[in-house]
Amino acid sequence: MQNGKTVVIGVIGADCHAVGNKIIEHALKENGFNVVNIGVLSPQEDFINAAIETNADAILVSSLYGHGEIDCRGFREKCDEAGLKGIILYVGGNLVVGKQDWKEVEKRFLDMGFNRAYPPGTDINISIKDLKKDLGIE
Amino acid sequence: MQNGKTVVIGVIGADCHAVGNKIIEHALKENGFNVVNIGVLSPQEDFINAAIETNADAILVSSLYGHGEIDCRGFREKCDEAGLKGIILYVGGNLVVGKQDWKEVEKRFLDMGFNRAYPPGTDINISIKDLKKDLGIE
Amino acid sequence: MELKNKKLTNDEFFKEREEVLRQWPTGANLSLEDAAEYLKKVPEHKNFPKKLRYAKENGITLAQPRAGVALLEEHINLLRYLQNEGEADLLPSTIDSYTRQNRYNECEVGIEESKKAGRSMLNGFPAVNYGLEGCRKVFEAVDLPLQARHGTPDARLLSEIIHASGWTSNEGGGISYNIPYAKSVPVDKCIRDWQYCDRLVGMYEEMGIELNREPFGPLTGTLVPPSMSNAVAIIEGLLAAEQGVKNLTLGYGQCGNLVQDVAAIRALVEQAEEYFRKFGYDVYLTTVFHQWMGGFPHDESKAFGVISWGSATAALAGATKVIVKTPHEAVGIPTKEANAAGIKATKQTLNLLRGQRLTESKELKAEIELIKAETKCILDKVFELGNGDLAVGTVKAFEAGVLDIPFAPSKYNAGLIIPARDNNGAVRYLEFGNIPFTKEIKDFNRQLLEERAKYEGRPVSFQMAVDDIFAVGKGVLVGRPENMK
Amino acid sequence: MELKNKKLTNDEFFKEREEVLRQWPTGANLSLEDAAEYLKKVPEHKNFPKKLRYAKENGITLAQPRAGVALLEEHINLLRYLQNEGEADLLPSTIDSYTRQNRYNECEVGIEESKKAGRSMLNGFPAVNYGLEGCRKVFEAVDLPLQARHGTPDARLLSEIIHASGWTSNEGGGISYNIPYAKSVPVDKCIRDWQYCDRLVGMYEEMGIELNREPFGPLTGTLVPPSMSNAVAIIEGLLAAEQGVKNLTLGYGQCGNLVQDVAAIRALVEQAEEYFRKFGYDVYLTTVFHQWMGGFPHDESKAFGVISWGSATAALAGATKVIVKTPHEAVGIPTKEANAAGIKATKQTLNLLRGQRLTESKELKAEIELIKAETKCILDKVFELGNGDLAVGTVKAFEAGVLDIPFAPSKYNAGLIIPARDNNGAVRYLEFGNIPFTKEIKDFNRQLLEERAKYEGRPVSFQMAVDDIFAVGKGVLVGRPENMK
Ligand code: B12
Ligand code: B12
Repeated sequence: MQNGKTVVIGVIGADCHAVGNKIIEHALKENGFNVVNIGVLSPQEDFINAAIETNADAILVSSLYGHGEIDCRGFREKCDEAGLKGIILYVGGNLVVGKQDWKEVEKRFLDMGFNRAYPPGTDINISIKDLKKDLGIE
Repeated sequence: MQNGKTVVIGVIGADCHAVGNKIIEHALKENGFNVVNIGVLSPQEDFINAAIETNADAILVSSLYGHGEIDCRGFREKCDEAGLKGIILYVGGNLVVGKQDWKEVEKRFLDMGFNRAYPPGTDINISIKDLKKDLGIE
Repeated sequence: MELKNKKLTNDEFFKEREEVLRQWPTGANLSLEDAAEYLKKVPEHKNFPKKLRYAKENGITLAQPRAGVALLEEHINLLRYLQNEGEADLLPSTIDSYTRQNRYNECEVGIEESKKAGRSMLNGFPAVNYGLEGCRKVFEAVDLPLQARHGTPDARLLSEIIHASGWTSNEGGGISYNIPYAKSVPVDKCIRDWQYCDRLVGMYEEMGIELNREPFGPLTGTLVPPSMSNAVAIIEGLLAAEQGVKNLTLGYGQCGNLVQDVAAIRALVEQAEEYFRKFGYDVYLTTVFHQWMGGFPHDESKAFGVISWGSATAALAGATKVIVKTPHEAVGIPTKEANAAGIKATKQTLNLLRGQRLTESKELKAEIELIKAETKCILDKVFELGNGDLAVGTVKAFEAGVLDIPFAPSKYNAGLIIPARDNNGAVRYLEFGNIPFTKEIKDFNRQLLEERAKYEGRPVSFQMAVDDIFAVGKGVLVGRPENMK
Repeated sequence: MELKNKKLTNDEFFKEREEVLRQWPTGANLSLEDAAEYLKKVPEHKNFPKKLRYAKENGITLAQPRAGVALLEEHINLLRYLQNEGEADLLPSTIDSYTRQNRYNECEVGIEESKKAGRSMLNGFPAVNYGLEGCRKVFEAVDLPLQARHGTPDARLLSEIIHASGWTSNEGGGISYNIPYAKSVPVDKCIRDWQYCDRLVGMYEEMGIELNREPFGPLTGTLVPPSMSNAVAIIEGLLAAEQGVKNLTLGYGQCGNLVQDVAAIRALVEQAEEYFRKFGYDVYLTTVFHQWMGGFPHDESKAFGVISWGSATAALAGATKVIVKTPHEAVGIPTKEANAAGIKATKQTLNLLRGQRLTESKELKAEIELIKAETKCILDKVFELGNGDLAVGTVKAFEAGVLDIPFAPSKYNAGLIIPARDNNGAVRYLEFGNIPFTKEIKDFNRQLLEERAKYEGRPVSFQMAVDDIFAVGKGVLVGRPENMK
């Protein structure tokens, strides 16, 4: 039941939250994706290199610890430079420091070039549905 | 250590909350007052009759159960009619239904003619200080 | 009035009924047959006895709020909110205080004033004034079992109306809705009126309709020693059973010491069942645990602490349901949001604790034994005073101060006993008044309080009780003297 | 690197120290003598070891929040608020994640960005960047003992700075601040770096200054079986003691089953003290209980339920202090108000329960015995692998999967064990990986999980662990399958 799509996942920056990352890997695999998990504490470069090496269709960035805003800046531009023009970029977790209005936070990340951003505690199955839609496989 | 002053206390209306009433009696006595406690479930008339009979200096009305606003209406006027002109009237407890802005609630009761009104959970010793001041005995 | 603990005859009941239904216009034309028909159609998920059975059999503790406002539409909105947002398991309709005193004229004023003010001026739902029509609207608007919760010495008309409206449970009892709630209602009068309410439920039982009855366990909610509230609960349970009540929930208000609270619930069930067996009543017994019923802290976060600890104790005690307080408790009737918040904190705690019980220990066993022994002293004397008749015995016991509720407003209550916490926070007897305890029991209570006195460096005295009354509101369980804080 | 569980010599320490102090400009000119002088003037009420001693001796459980923001003034305001409004007993300074990774340049960026944005862009207080001057300002601005709380594999410079600033406690350890917090820090490297931090404390002890050290008990906070976290805690305690640490707080993160949680704390104290005695260390031992460390419910009322239940368990376990969560936990770093709310709910619960303990029972005893037996299997093997050297044994034990932390990010962690809850919510081993348990212990763990499987009508499987990870966040303790909800 492989669906032929490859997704790079990982947790960006100095962030060590590993549990959600393992759950996301588990869920994506159950949904037939080829998953490349670069794990926690990953700089932007690692995501990009992994995506290039595996010819990935999408990158799912997690940030739980609050520094997401700093860590994710320029990610889209770096992807473009590296030749990953148009690659699907999702971001999710506890993206910013503190309990902030989600609509505003979402806008900040969409403005950074992410295709979709997800609020704290998102059920990963909902995002997987979106991903399948965006990849045209459902 | 009697201070020579007589105070009528009681709980107005259909209100059965007895604990605070017993505490107030205890505290007033400890402070040297002559206390006439008409107890819970007391109509305005009972307060007024007791005050007349005992030539009281002040009436302390408790209302805990929320109907204070209805139960206390016209109390000052009834006192005046009964010849208790100028008698000191305090009211305290959980005077209105629900958690309302205290400043507004206080105003409603002062407008009704009470000399002082106290918010939920007032330490009775604070009110006793006020009472001594108002009665000129401290 | 000739009071006896004996099932009312049909003659007695129906004669009285005519009078009851005339107390207020909404009583007219109430028909038991019509009501029975309506009640038979109550679906399972809105049936109080059924839901309690399910909970008991599955070891679940259900959560029930208190809630009631003056206006019908508002009341319905409130209940639906507590059901949908608050995740309540059971719904109440808390009745306002004028209704409780049968002052239906004042209720009318309260309803009108509430309309004008745009906020509830009553502290509950005036069910009698709304009558069958209004109460059925409430029942039909919700999806959970519905109960009347009040504090009404004479609740005969109220009970007629709410049961006929599909409300499958009624709180109250001839002692518990009098002594803590009234000043001058004679004990015999109130017991007699509640015999009527119980007999009404018995009638329905005989028509094949199970209804739940729940005596009000916590009484004044203020440092009531468990043996005193258990004695009253067992008496009210027996009086109800005699009138034909079959689905009964006995209650207890949290005191705060875990072992004592769990012991109280365990002792209550064990001892009540012994008495039911002894008198041959066939009763399906469940329990209700009330979260702390005394003065609350004003700070809402602290209130959450009190609420959650009550929930945890209820779960560890294995109570069938828990009555929920709210973060607004110290200040006023809660908004629907605050009410829902209380339920959610409660449910979270109950769910974390599902299936967990306080494990057996010698302390728990000893406390159960103590409570039972104290309760038995009281009940033995009540039966003795009544020459075997429990109703008569109860009246005499209040006269004699054998039954005596601390801090109660009723003039028929002796008011001689004084409770206070021991050094672990368990509620003990400081003054025994005329409670007929053995010397052993008295000495033991005293010894525990002396331990506290020694620890606090002050004598055992009424001041301890006063300090304990304020303690929880100030954030602690035991009211220590100023210099120990 | 040659790692050994042996007190660092002065030569080793001071040679290394030169290098450490050069890691960032604020390290320059740090003087142990100057620091000692400063520390000697710390008043009693701001002294961590003293306050812990007082609490232990009086059977009190203290409440401590987590808190830290990017800007100095803001940080001070925050701590003062938690002290004055929140009624905290002990204060933290939670350090940001860049500092934890020694990325002080990025901290500078974070500080600047925070100034610009007018809100903290860092998830903690960048203590190294603020250096002695800033950290002393913090210390001087508060009236409670102060502790650094972080998650820093190499915390040598940080430790130098905070202790020299009057912070009388430091959290962390060579395992607990590596395996859950890092991906590629070798086990030996981190243990060695924490030997330095511990030796620093030992140095101060030798100068007559008592400082508190606290290994991080909860590890990944996610279904860590008590025996695994206790094994790690005891190892870190022994490693610290060897370096001269004398005031030690061992920790444990709530699992949720009351008996297991109390047993875990009791087993931890009893067993740790056995080991200290065995190796001749003279350690004053206290305990810290962490309120639920896994995923929280989003609803704030529900979060209060979780917080309060954690507080109640801490009290019933007799822990010396409890680390407090907040109603914002599921979403983000709390505002100061939300943080204070968590503390207040906690303190109310602790105060209601003051002096109350879970009473002895056969279930409690059995659970203590089980945890100790499991822990002993692990520790025996660790010592064996190290040929008697605990530091070496620990490194080898991670290689062999004898020490194995569930859901940890470190590549030096085997990641073979899988935990899951049994039917009562206690955390058990589902997959044992290479944990050297006896057959009896393995069978018992398995049997408990089979009971749950039977109840849920599904096989014992990884899916149980997944469901359990989400359970508390969804309002329950045990993650039941969809059809049972
Ligand atoms: C115990 C209690 C009960 C007991 C009372 C037993 C008894 N007979 O005394 C029982 C369970 C029977 C009960 C019943 C009801 N209660 Co009640 N009860 C309480 C509770 C928890 C504590 C009250 C108490 O004893 N406090 C301790 C004493 C020492 O303090 P106190 O009463 O506040 O009095 C002190 C001060 O306020 C001050 N003070 C009082 N009066 C005055 C007057 C003056 C002049 C001054 C200066 C000071 C002063 O000094 C007193 C001594 O220190 C309060 C909530 C709380 N405070 O936490 C609710 C509360 C008062 N009850 C309330 C209600 C609504 C009811 C009921 C209608 C039932 C219901 N909806 O649940 C019935 C009322 C029936 C009736 N007819 O009155 C509401 C009132 C709501 C409102 N005002 O908006 C409260 C606030 C709870 C709530 N938030 O919903 N209750
Ligand atoms: C467990 C935990 C820890 C453990 C982590 C162990 C480990 N190595 O994994 C420990 C204790 C070590 C820890 C440490 C820290 N933590 Co932490 N931690 C948590 C906690 C309680 C649960 C996280 C978790 O495992 N959840 C369960 C998993 C399954 O859910 P999840 O992580 O949310 O992931 C799911 C979804 O979010 C979604 N998702 C996630 N990423 C993505 C990406 C995409 C593209 C999509 C579509 C979906 C998606 O799918 C996942 C699977 O279902 C959360 C709070 C909470 N959620 O209750 C705080 C929390 C994340 N931690 C936080 C912080 C600040 C820290 C620390 C800095 C210390 C501190 N101040 O206390 C350090 C960080 C150190 C570092 N360098 O990163 C903050 C972050 C604050 C913020 N953003 O404002 C939180 C929110 C707590 C709080 N409110 O303060 N933490």
